Amino acid sequence: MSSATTSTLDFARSPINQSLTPERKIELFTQMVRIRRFEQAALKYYQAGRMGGFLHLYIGQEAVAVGTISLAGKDDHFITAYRDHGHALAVGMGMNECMAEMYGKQTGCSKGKGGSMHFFAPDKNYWGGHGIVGGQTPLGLGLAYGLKYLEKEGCCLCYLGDGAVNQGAFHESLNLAALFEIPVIFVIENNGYSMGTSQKRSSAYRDCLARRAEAYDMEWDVINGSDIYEVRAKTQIAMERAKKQSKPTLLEIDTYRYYGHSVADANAKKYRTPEEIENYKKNHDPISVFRMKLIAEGVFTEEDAAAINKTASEEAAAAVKFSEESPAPTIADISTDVYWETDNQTEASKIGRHFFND
Amino acid sequence: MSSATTSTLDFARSPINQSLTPERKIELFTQMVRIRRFEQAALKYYQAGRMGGFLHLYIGQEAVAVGTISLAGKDDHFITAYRDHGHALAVGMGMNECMAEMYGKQTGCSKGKGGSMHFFAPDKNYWGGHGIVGGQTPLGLGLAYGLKYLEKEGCCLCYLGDGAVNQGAFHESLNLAALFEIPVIFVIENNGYSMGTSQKRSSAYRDCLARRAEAYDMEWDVINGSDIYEVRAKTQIAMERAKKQSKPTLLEIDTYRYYGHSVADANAKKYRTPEEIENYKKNHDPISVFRMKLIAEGVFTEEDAAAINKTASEEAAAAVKFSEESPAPTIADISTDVYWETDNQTEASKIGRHFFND
Amino acid sequence: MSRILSYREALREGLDEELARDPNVVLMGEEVAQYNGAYKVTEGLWKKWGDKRVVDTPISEAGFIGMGIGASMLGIRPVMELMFWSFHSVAFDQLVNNAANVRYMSGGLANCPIVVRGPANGGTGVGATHSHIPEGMFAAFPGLKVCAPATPSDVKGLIKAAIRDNDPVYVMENTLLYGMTGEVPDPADGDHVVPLGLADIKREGSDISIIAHGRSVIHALEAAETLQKEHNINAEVLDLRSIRPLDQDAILKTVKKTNRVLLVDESKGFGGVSAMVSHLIQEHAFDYLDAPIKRVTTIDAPAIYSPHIEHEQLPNPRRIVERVLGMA
Amino acid sequence: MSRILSYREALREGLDEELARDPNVVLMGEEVAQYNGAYKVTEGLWKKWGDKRVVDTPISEAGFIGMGIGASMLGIRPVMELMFWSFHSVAFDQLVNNAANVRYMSGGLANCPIVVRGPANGGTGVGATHSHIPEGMFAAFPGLKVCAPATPSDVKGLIKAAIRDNDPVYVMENTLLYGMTGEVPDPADGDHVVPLGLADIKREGSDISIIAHGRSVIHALEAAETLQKEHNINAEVLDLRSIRPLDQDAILKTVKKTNRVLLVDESKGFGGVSAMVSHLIQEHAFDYLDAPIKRVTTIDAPAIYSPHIEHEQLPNPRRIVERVLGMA
Ligand SMILES: Cc1ncc(C[n+]2csc(CCOP(=O)(O)OP(=O)(O)O)c2C)c(N)n1
Ligand SMILES: Cc1ncc(C[n+]2csc(CCOP(=O)(O)OP(=O)(O)O)c2C)c(N)n1
Ligand SMILES: [Mg+2]
Ligand SMILES: [Mg+2]
Repeated sequence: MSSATTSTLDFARSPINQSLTPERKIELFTQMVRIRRFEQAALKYYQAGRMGGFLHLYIGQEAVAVGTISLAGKDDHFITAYRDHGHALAVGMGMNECMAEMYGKQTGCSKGKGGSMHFFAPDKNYWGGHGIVGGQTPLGLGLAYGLKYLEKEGCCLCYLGDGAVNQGAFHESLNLAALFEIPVIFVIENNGYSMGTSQKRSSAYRDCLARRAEAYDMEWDVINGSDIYEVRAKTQIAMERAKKQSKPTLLEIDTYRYYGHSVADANAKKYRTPEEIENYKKNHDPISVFRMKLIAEGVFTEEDAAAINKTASEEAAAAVKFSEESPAPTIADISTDVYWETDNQTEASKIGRHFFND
Repeated sequence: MSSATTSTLDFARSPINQSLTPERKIELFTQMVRIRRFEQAALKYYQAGRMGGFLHLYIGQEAVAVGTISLAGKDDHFITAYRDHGHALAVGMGMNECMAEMYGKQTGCSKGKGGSMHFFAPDKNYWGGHGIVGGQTPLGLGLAYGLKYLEKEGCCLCYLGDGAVNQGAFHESLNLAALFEIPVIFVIENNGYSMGTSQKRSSAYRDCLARRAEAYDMEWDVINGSDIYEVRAKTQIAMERAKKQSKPTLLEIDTYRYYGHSVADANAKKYRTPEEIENYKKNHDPISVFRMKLIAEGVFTEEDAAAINKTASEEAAAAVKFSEESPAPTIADISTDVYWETDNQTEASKIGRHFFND
Repeated sequence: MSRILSYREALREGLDEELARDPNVVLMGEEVAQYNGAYKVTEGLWKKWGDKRVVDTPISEAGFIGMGIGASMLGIRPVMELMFWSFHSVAFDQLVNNAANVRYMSGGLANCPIVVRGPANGGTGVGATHSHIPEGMFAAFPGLKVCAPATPSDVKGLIKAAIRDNDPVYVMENTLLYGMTGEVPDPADGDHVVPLGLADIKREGSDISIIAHGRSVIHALEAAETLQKEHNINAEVLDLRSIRPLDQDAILKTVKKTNRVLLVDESKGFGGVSAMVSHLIQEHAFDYLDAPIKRVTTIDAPAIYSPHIEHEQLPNPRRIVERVLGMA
Repeated sequence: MSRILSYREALREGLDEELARDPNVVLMGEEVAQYNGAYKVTEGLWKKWGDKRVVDTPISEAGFIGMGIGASMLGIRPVMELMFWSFHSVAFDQLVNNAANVRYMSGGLANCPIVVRGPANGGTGVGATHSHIPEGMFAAFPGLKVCAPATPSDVKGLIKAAIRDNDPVYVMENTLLYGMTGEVPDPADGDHVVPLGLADIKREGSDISIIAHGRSVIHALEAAETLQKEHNINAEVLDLRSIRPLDQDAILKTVKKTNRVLLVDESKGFGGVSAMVSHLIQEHAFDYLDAPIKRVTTIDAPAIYSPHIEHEQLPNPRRIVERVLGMA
């Protein structure tokens, strides 16, 4: 399928969504809510000065990470940019190690060395969290290359932003993916802006960004990111293509971020109109949309949803407590995790000077 | 025009070619012949060990440089990769300074500092000669940006190879060109191979490489590079678009190189069949094709053509003599042309240590 | 008369003055125009100078920096912002091949009066990929010039010198200095230009020379006060300001005066500006050294994120004081 | 029993043995497979090992090196050829951010056992953009390892060590050495692996230590013969082999033996491996130095093309001899 299918289809009825049990639907809803509550807690304590660096919130985009990752089997892998909390929770990372990472604590998923932009969980097939715009795209290609090399029936979902499509490394990755028939799916999470720059001011394109795939004779599709059913239905096609035919796809998922580029973005309300933000929140919020659907489907009630919300808030609060109480890294910790060989005190690590401290 | 027009059209009848005087036609023919004779002389003396480094011959591609550059007005600029001799002679550089450059002599166009890959003549709007594949494409964009900034009615023709299209910098340049409406024309000289790799083995594409322009909503065209009339007719449209509408174009000119990637390419006859090479020489050689046309048009005779050939060979031989007799750079020459300020002995150049020699 | 300005304001004033002086000066970069700059350095300049002179770019560092280099060959004077100097990694070819070599490879026919500027520092909790300290790395490429101003006055003076220079100049600022204030000469008293290649003694002293650049100068000055007050050690602080051209005379002069040297450098231990300065000192002032040259550098690992410990990875006043005391 | 092999053959033998040892080893790069390698290092390996193990790539260094890094995180052992190490400039982000930092930023959860190899040298008439000498630059990034073998035996031993190492290792070869021959141990006598981090005294001497790496070692050895024969100076030549990890002990040992040091380094004068080694020597062997440490580096300009003078820009035996004599 090489053109955007119209959104009047009811994706709830596509087989991949039909196969969802009520429990699983509630699970997906819960994941989205957990992401939001987690980030709201992070926002609060970031603003209270408990964290350093940047905080790029995923709020508004939850259906993308949850919807796509919900399709994954045991050999499917994920990698994204710095806006990485949603994917982290969706792959199954705990709030504790994620929150503690932002707190810069030893108990963080990256021991406080990576921060908000660098969540990793290789045991859950999650390869980060990367700060250089577009820099993760060759890595995602490589993960998929590795899967094919190892003859696993799996694919890699590699996420990037609408601004990242103008990095050269991404273009090189697209060509390589198509040429070598690599089971990678590049997912453009199009939230309309790269920092303060709208899609129109950063990209030249015909119709949509995903169509750039045609330059490489690659399949593509455009997805409404506020409907998790649509996200799942269309992404599943791409994943099948990857796993059965070893062919890449470029997906563009339209979404929106409620907050600024990062919490430090003082202009968040200058380059976008309040109406635009309000409209998305009111009419396209992926959690509200899904909640309504699940209520209409009779999967749960408004009260159930509220309870899920509450539990998620409590979980986030507990993660904050865990993080507050966790120990900070020491000066000695600065020097570990640089080399595998020195960390593992191998023979090789004992030969020659590895570190150059005064 | 966004699709390849078929080659059955007679481009001799397009207005831009109709307007050519017989003298001018002979001039164009002469330029093509001069390029070939120049390079054959270079090949001979390269093989005799009189030059260093690489020698990338343009032979077979002459109609591209001569045809495109023949359209240029005073504010049109040019930049290309390392296969740069043809463009150099076409913009009006002398055989002497070009040959001497390859000989690494002080009298070379770049004083023997650049070599075969780095011919420059800014006074003739020729900005090199660049060795890093694709690296010249942002520079070409920048030259055109400069023309627009200075409000000149001019454009930049930026040449690259079919292998270079897979460099990220080129893709970034395409997006910027379309987004900022820059009067640049990227000319893919598609000779079918990047070193030993065929187009099919290096690029994923739909129909042709130029169609990648659609990814950026940019105009494109495909041109038969063995017919200088077609080269001129179609390139002229792109140049008009650049100059009148300040819009970029991506052109793909199909051509062929007779020799290996460089003279050091020992495999030149392994990755291509002898038949393929012979077919091009026999049926598509741009000089033969043009010679036939000019004879058929009654512009000149076979004998005239032979005389032009002879004169060009003599000119090349004289350039060899000039180069052989020219002085080599000295050790002191190594340290000039690094900084404008030190070369010009300005006040600024007298403050602080600029060079770090032992 | 001088005024108190922040580093950011002084830098902006320098840019503004150069925009006024030369119609070919154009500022470019991500978010520099409508957004007023990620770090607000260019605030108000788009409004004042308009679309032609202050230009927002997509996230295509190789593309737009190369574009600036190409335009500079035609006489445009682009001043390109890298939102972080760390993003040099995606534009490296343009920065070290095209800008540095085009003059040479053309035998002097083409030249490249471009300025690339932005913050180059650690210490802001942005982790390994965003905290590179590349001034020594770029200074190693002949054809390039590099400076790293530490004060509001110097950043204004050096950005103006950089823009007027006819060679590529890479100006390394520091996000942690943007808010720092200091005296800056009044424009009414004349054009304030600090030439490239001129170091500055920021504190006179007699017992030891602390040589630094960028934010390390500020640390060195603080350490010098502590050394004076608590340990009766009178340190001289030399601010290199410019890395290439380098003020070797000033370096040797202070070494010959104090006979002891501590180099402070935000680079990692392997290499950096300090390794080069160390080599030059031992080569040219061997007999004046009473003790080995020592350094304070960033602890040799990728930049750690954790705000609890990040400042300990970097040079800081405490580490400088301890090192000086260890040299006694 | 050892055999006489060329540097190229020894390197290829090392690659071939590792392809045989570990099915996850895969060679990749431009023209490495069907074309047999631009410099014929991989000749015959595609024929022997097939499409899966020896892979031709498009001219997309950032893309394919990043791809190798990604694959390495899953346990593949990619050995990537850069046709010239100079092309690092278009893949710099992948080389210094992704490869060097992924382990650190993940708190040790991910690692990157990749090898990037290819020639890194001047002297072949290919001009400024193709003649970079980046070993010091990459060694400055913690997380990376760098070596620069000078002989057939060392290149075989080091490439094998590099492939087995679980960290990213960048192997810097030299086009002008590919044809050089030398003794290489017979595989029948056991696995020939030269550990990273171990320097090698290539010539014993007592009057001065010449410390070098890569092709400069060959120049140093030639110079040492001249010094012995014509000037009765007995020079010791230490080949660093590995730049990071660095054999500091071996460096200090030879310095303490001879008390005089000349560093030979194909880098330009600002920085390079030699500035770092100089700093370490003065720091750790200050009292053993009878004279300032001197260097022979490449004349500080972009690489000149002219074959008439190019070798004079580079370190060469004559320049080394002259510098040693100047130190007397
Ligand atoms: C190479 C590079 N350039 C610039 C930046 C600074 N930067 C970080 S995020 C960002 C905007 C990216 O926007 P987009 O790709 O749309 O992702 P989003 O933030 O919307 O998720 C910029 C400019 C960077 N991190 N890396
Ligand atoms: C970044 C970079 N990678 C690799 C090379 C080596 N190289 C030089 S030319 C070339 C092939 C380019 O082919 P193409 O773009 O088709 O141009 P052509 O030689 O056919 O004119 C390669 C791989 C280089 N110079 N720069
Ligand atoms: Mg976005
Ligand atoms: Mg080609």
